[in-house]
Amino acid sequence: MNTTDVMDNIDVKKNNESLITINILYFASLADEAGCHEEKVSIDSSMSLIDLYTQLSQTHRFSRPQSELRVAVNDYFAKWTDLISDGDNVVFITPVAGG
Amino acid sequence: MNTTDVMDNIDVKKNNESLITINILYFASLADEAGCHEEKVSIDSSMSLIDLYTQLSQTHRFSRPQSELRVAVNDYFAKWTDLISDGDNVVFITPVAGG
Amino acid sequence: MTDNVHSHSMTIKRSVDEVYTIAERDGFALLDVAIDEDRLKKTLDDDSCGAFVCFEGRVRNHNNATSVDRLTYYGYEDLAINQGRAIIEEAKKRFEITHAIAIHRIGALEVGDVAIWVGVVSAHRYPAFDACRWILDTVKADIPVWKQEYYEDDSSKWLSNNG
Amino acid sequence: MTDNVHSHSMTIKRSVDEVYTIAERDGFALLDVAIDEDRLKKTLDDDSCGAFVCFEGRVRNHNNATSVDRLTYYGYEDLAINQGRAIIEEAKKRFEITHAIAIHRIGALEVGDVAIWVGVVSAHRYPAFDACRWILDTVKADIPVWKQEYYEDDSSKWLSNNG
Repeated sequence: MNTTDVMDNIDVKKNNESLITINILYFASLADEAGCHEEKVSIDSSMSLIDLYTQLSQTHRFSRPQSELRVAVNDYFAKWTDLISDGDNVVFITPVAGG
Repeated sequence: MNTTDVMDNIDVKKNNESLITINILYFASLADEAGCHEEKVSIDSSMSLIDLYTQLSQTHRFSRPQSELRVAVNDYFAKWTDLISDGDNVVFITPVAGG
Repeated sequence: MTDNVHSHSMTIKRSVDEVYTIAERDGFALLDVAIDEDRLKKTLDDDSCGAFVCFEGRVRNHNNATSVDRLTYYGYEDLAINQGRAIIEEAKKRFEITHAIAIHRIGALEVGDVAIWVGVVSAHRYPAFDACRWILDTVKADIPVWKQEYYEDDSSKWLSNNG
Repeated sequence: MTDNVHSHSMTIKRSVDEVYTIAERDGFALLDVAIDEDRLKKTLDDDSCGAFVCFEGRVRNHNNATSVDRLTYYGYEDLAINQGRAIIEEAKKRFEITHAIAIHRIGALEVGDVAIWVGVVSAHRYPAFDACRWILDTVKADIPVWKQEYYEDDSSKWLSNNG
């Protein structure tokens, strides 16, 4: 498993009580661009999924805009407005190509 | 093979030169009603397929009116207006039930 | 007597190998033994085709509310083959498909037995679905096959697809 | 490095037997070896069903005008299973069908290999056709599976079903 920690790149509050740690999985072109399949990041618990993707995009230079993606939390598709909780698994889903 | 000859029941002209002999195959309920799978009949060469079915209906008391049937000549579906030739195989097709 | 007048139409004149040869060449045949779906499917293998759609019509244990024990299909083999060839030719004109094969079984069938098999291959998926359904509908409408259902009380009746 | 970041999504965590158990129960699973169509078909046997429709999506030797050598499917297994369960549930609400099963294969596939299999049984034929097509379309739109095509010159690219 190729796990990296990009916490340093995330703009987090200094108050540790609002920090949560989540797990991100990458698939397909996002995995290519991130150079890893999985990473743990610490973020402020109030951060939205859209802001999370924006931040990670800056870190990894993702070429896909957020508008082209879907997001999954804990192995179910989620809304971009859903809240993130400590320990969540978050996955950004680029356009699929099954069948 | 249960072959019967109903020629006696067919209203034929006395002039033998216009007589042709054809072969009739029966399937499904027509075979039940005719009591046979196949019969040879001699008819006037000018007889139409509709008249032929009408005649055979009287002989065998077929319950299906001609309007509910299709007709095949020599193993291809035919039009009711097609002419009959000596040696033809004629089959009246009750509504099918495949599949 | 019923057996006698129908016995010709419960079996085919051709050998099983001839049936599969005709099915491969013309796309349609009648068969009087169990349909070998794998054999038909292999016939349709084509590296240019991304889509394979098949339909199997099986004998149900009921028809409307009536319990069905078994049924017998009867066929007019030579007309069926000629008409089947025309149906498959027409399907290839109507739909963007590479190949299609259909076989109808005749004779005495039990519940669960496959009475008809239709398989279609094409580059893309929608033509395969459309052609498979169209072939099935057209076979049911036009192929000279008749069906007699037998019920638990030993009674039977002739069925028809269009009333 | 490419192999490394994708290796997790080229294989599944579950055993083959677990996959077929999940497929039978929930109607959808991912698999990383050849799909056993006969096993899936047997799972769908039902004496009340007169219609069986199946779709097989096979790797074509071309995509548009480009010659395809092989391709690799990658999947997000746990989301795929959850979303697949929801798709099959929805199909059973929308269509008059008895049961449906779909399996998507992931990993490296050759031309001719089956990437996806969808099977549906129902009492009558049209719901089976409609549901099979709907499940296939919905799986293609919603199941987290990605595809990379490899061409003769060893180049490759990520594909997408919706542009």
